[in-house]
Amino acid sequence: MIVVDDLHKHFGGFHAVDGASLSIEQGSITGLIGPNGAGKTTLFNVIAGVLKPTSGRVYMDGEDITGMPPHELFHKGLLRTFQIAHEFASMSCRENLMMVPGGQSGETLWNTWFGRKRIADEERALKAKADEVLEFLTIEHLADHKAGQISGGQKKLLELGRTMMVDAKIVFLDEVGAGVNRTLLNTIGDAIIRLNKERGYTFVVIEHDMDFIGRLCDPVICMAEGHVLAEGTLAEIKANEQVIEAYLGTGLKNKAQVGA
Amino acid sequence: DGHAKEVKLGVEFGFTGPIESLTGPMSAGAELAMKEVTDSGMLLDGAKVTSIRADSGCIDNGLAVASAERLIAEGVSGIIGADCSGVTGAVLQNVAIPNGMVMISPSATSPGLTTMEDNGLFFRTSPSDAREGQVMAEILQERGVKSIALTYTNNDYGKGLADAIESSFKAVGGEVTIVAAHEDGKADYSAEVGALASAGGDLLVVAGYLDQGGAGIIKAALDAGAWDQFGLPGGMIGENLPKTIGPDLNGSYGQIAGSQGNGIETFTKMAEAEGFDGTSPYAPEAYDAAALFLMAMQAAGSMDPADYKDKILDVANAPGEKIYPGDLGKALELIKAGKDVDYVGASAVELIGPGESAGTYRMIEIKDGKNETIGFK
Amino acid sequence: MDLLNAIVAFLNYVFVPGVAYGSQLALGALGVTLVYGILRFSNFAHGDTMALGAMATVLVTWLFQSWGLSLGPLPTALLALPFGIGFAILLLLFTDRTVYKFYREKKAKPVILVIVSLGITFIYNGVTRFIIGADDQNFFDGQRFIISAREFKKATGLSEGLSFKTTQGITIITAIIVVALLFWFLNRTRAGKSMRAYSDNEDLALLSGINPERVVMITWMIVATLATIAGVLYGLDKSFKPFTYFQLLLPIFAAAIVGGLGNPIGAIAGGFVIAFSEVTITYAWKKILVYLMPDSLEPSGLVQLMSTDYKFAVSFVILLIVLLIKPTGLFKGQST
Amino acid sequence: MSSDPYDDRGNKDASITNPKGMGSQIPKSSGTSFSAPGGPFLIGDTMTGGYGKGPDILHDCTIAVEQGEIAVIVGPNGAGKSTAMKAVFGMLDVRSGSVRLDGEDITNLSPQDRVAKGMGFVPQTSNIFTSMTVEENLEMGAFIRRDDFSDTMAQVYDLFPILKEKRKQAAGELSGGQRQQVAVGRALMTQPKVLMLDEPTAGVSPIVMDELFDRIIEVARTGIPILMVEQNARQALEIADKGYVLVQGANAYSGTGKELLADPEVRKSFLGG
Amino acid sequence: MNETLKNTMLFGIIAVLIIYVGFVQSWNSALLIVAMGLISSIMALGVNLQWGFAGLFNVGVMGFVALGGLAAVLIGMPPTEGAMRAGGWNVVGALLLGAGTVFAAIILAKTLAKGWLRNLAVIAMLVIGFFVFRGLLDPAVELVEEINPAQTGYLGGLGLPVLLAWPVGGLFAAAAAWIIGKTALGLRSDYLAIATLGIAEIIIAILKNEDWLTRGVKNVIGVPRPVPYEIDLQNSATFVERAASFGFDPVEGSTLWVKVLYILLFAAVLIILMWLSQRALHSPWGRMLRAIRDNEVAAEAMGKDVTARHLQVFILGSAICGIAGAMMTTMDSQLTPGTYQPLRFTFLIWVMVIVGGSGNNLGAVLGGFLIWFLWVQVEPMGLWLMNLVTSGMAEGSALKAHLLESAAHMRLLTMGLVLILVLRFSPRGLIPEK
Ligand SMILES: Nc1ncnc2c1ncn2[C@@H]1O[C@H](COP(=O)(O)OP(=O)(O)OP(=O)(O)O)[C@@H](O)[C@H]1O
Ligand SMILES: Nc1ncnc2c1ncn2[C@@H]1O[C@H](COP(=O)(O)OP(=O)(O)OP(=O)(O)O)[C@@H](O)[C@H]1O
Ligand SMILES: CC(C)C[C@H](N)C(=O)O
Ligand SMILES: [Mg+2]
Ligand SMILES: [Mg+2]
Repeated sequence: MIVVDDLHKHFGGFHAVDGASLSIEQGSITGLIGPNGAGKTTLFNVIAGVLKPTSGRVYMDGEDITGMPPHELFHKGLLRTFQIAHEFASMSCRENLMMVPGGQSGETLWNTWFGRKRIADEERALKAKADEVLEFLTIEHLADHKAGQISGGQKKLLELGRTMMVDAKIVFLDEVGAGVNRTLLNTIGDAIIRLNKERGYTFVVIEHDMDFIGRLCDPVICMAEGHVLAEGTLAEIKANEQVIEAYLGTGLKNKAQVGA
Repeated sequence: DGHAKEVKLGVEFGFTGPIESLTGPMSAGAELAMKEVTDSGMLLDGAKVTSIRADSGCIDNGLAVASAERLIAEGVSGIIGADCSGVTGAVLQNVAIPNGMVMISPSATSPGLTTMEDNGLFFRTSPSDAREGQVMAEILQERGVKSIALTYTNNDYGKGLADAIESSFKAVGGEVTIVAAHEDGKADYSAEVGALASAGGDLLVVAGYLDQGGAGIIKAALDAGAWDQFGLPGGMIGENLPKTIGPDLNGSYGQIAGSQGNGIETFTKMAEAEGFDGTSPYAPEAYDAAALFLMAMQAAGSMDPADYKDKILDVANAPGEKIYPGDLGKALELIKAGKDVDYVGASAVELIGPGESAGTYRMIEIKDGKNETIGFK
Repeated sequence: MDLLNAIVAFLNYVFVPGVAYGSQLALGALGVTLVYGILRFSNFAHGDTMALGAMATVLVTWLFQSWGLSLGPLPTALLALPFGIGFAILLLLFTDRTVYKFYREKKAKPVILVIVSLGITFIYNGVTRFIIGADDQNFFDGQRFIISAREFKKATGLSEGLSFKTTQGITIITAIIVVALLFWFLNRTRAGKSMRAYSDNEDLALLSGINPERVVMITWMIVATLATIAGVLYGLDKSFKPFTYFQLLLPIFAAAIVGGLGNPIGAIAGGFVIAFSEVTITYAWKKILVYLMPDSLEPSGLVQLMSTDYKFAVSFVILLIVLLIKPTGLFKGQST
Repeated sequence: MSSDPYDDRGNKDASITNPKGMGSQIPKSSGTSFSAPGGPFLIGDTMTGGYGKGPDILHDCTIAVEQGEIAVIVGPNGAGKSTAMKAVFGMLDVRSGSVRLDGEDITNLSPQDRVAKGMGFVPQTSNIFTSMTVEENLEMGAFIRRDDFSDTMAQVYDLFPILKEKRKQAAGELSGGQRQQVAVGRALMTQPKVLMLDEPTAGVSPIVMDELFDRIIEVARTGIPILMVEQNARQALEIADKGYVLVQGANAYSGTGKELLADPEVRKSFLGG
Repeated sequence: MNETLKNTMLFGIIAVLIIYVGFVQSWNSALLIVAMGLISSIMALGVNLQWGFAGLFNVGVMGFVALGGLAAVLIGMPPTEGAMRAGGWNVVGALLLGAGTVFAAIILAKTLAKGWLRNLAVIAMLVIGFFVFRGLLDPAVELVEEINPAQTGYLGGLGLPVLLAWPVGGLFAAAAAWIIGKTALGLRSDYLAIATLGIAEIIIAILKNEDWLTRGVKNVIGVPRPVPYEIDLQNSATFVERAASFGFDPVEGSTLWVKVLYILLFAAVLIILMWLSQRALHSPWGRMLRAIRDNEVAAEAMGKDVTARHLQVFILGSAICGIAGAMMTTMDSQLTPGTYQPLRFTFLIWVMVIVGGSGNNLGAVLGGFLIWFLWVQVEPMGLWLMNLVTSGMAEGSALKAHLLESAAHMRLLTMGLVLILVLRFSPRGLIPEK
């Protein structure tokens, strides 16, 4: 579905993405892991059109989408969330969701003046949908709260909620789990699986929580220093020496002493 | 107090804005004439003249019109002003004409105002710039100047004057190497001087304001050693220029609207006694504007603009006894006695055609850091 | 010989004025950029702060002159400068106490502070005119030229003169010293670093034990110093006139923006870009070309890219082009 | 409409007004501290309070940590964990209750005075100086120290080698996890008497997380009490001497780390089973 | 206090102030304040749309206003006799050629492959085009400017009803905004500030220096009116009679009536614009704008074409300023390019928006009225203040004279004080965004 071909992204002299090639299967939930600074977020940003690659190409369903602006990619069904939450701070949580669907007739000026009826109907439907998503995320009580004034984790939820407002084809999740309560994260995981199964979304998930990755993802891609280090099932990855050394580590050294 | 009635005159000048430093002496000039008249006790059986100031902003039409409306509301019998030609036109069209109010501007010199439809309500004690251009060209020619560079302040005054100088000077066979505008109140004039110097010329004529860009241009030109003599039209004649520039200015020359005889000297002395600078540009004209109002009222025996507007030309022009600054009381007495007066005033007032000054000019040369009058035209 | 004449003409009409004007703008832009960078708003009152600081200096200068104090060839105003600076510091601290502090504590939106500073501008404006009037004031004394055009011509025998004014010399030297000091202060001292930290992340600065009020105070003191120096130098070079300080604001802001608002190096570079673009684009190159070209090729016109009417407009176009080529501003500002 | 009329800064334009706006914390003018002997080393005692004039978010919430201990706060999102931390640090009005440090009541002190008293804090968000280099960030951490801090800096670099590599880079250009390392490094530079961390491991890779926890243990063993909020709750509770579960601004469970880990209710509701 | 009540009260206060002016000064003054207040409100509405709702920083309001003024001249003034024949057609031709050159250069830049060859071709195209343009334009301009320079010396206008100039002024401003937007929007926002500031200066420079178009600094006087002239009314027997029946003398009656007519026209425009923008803003379109303002990156990722929306809003807001500019020139009956100053036409409008409450249209309108009222009425206030201060002093004392002399400067000072006080007690503006 997505094919990334020898992608490079340089910041000045620094090669954040350095020849990454990978492909994402339709209908999969692909995990993307790798040490801090491996270039995962940068790779996302390039695919999603926020950054222009230095070289290399990105294809979606065979079409070359390299450098296409994000809003066009959105309409092609490519959605993403942000590692650092990008809520619309002065809008209520519900509005944060309601603004997402594209092609709302109320978004053309002419209709806002002379097409009130149609807009009202659409808005009702949108509102119902938004409330449904909020409830799913267990933050329905925040519907009328300004999004700028909810907790860090709640912002993450909202971020995920936005992808649920439309029928996406592929969703890139950048560390939805960081800062989210584990119990809730499990619920999110269930939701992702359900979206994947029932609606056929394809997911690419960046996450540092191996349990979460393990529950959802197959296959898993591990990046390091801007390129793909290893690829396979989580079990294979976990057994990979290089991955252990660069990323997973071998657990706490001091654990024993403290407990005592 | 002992005055039978009160005559209110509006004084609408740009107390804030780009010519704020000129308007102090201008309004003082106008108020000097009012005071003189009040003190004489001769106007309309001892009327007291009071001035009401209002800000024109010089370049803010909206403000100027609002201020003028306020003056009307205060019940003025005439408006001295406005100062800059732009706002003058706005006030005239939008306030004076609709309300049938007379305006005498001491300083709006744009030729465009000459032909403006004014219902006989607009006068000015300064000549149109077209006239000064001719005079300056003659002076330059007499001095044997073959070529000039010309810079003007970028407003209707500067532009009109520059046009007039350029065409008149060319008509007498001179060469104008460059005509370039400068904006007032800018931080730096090296660019303008660079361009002017590159074009060259015997003399640099600066059609600007002495405490605005004009002075800046001269300073920059002197600093760069580009010229050491300058041609100075009326806007550049004033005490302040030699004072700020210093001895380097000696030898530069020019002209300003002004009368032969003792009008201006008397006025300057009177101003000094009052504590303001009578040589400041348009201060004499402002005095004259106020004087004209009051004499016309006396002549009409009424302070209603509709009555006295036709008298203004009468009192300003011959025949009659010549009236100079300080003589206002005498003049009012003469008028009351039914005699004719010919107001000369501080700026040699002679109103022609559409009610503007015909323009006599004083030739000035700067010697030892002073403006010396060296003749008349 | 012709080549020398051409060089001298270039230096005299383009280079020296450009450098001097550029230094003046740079000093002004530094003040604007500091307030923007650390206190986070565009300070419209900067022009009038310059005017007030300069005004105080002028008054003290007159006092000194009446006492017969002088610095020989240098202007007496330099002696009075510290007093002007002191006055400006007091003024700004007072303004901060009575006005800005309130909004800062309330975490007001930056744009509110911008408009408030416009209010302050009006007030300063009135105060300056109230005290010293709206007219030109001359307070320069001492020797006017380091090299005057006439002497230069006599000494060298060239037909072009080169003049270099004392004030230009002082301006350039002061600008260099001030800028060097400022950089040393911001990048090397504890107080300077705490200012940068505060400007970056106020909350975190608090958590590092930085006292915000102290940072604000130091900032205003530096800004007052810069403003007074810039105002006095400008006044010495041209003349002191309240209205022009307000007019200076536009080129100063342009300089600060093109250099990258919030970045001190940018402010300096921006000042020179503005100054030189104003001077060079509208310069009539005829004079120089006449020297350089053989007679037969002598230009007939003025060889002026644009008439001086468009001087300011042109310098804005230059700015735009600079920004289009270098999207971060000449130096990366804070605003990215 | 929000409670505070000054807080909205929706307009993100950067040309004439700085987009970052000002900070969000309102430093209170400092009052005095007085001695209040006894009790744990640091305690936020029955705190009640909220943001600005808004509703109470904390309800009689108590969190405390003893010398040499690690205390961990867990709880669902929006429970008020960060708020509790801020309240302890004086960045928020505590309407009732008190904060005591080492036998002193510091409820009325401003945050910077608390720093001077030896408290160090890593907030959950915007916890680095983005425009300053990594090294300058660490220096700012040591701002209140007058002694030579190069040793401490070397230790931080040992702990997070990547930071040494990126020493001269602006911290804002680092990846999410790298920023987190800078933030913790900055707090360590203070050599605080007590260290408060709000989700220090959010977004860091497993290997770094392990290192971080190791380091935290080490720090605690030198006698510095550590109070932290964690969503990687199981790992955190494993090393914790004391654990608090906060729900809707109130203490729901507390006990030793082991106890909480063993409590099936806690596991199910807050630790993800 | 409930919000509607508070807003009604605020507007009520303004009304009372204006009525007070009516009683104490004159109804002409009061109506003039209303008329200019309406125009100011419309400008503030435009800026508010850009800044309050989309976070676009436009500091070139002055330029758009001036373009509106230009429209009033080009539409309303009669054509200058013989100007078209003398050089007008050549001027038009030159302008078309100039536009064509730029267009061709853009096409060239788009079609040719990247590289120095392309740059060279584009530059050559532009340079040659520029010289041909100047070669054609300059002599034609000279011919036009020679026609009776003291009175005309320019092409004149189309002689159409001047009301038509209002929408056309909007179009002019929109066109300029489109050019700025195309180059500067969507890049860093500093660009927009500098670009708008710059374009405004350039527009004014053109108005001031291109005499063939606007008579430059010589001003165009006597732009026709959409309402009758007072003089004609005074001479019309029916009007005088009607006025007398209401107890007005002809002069007062006519001046008031003309202002009332203007006010009705302006109010109609304001109401229409208000209705359009309120509707638009309280709809998904407005929600989209707010989202963009809050976080452009996220809005882009949520499929909103940020650049296109920015361009749209920027053009709309600027067009509104252009309409207001045309209205103002119509009421002044003259175009005086020298009067366009950033302080008055850009920053004063900003003050209106911020004091009124950015992000709220009602606030913008309120701000427009209030600030304009202050702008023209603080002068008497300043004088009054000074009189009060000096009332205790000895007659003729130097200090007293100095203080009274400085009264004019009190205008700005008082303005500043009021500004700071309003913002102190209502920092998000008088009617804040909801
Ligand atoms: N704008 C930038 N300028 C310079 N360097 C950058 C920039 N953005 C990212 N980098 C560098 O690129 C590298 C990759 O960053 P990226 O954010 O993609 O990492 P990541 O894999 O997402 O890490 P994490 O798991 O910590 O989020 C990092 O070393 C970072 O310092
Ligand atoms: N600046 C603020 N102004 C007003 N309310 C706020 C603010 N920040 C947070 N809140 C509210 O306070 C409550 C607690 O927020 P807090 O940030 O303390 O949660 P948390 O426990 O840290 O959650 P998380 O694990 O998601 O970080 C939330 O419901 C949130 O809506
Ligand atoms: C007072 C002067 C500056 C006015 C000028 N003569 C004008 O017509 O605009
Ligand atoms: Mg990342
Ligand atoms: Mg939190």
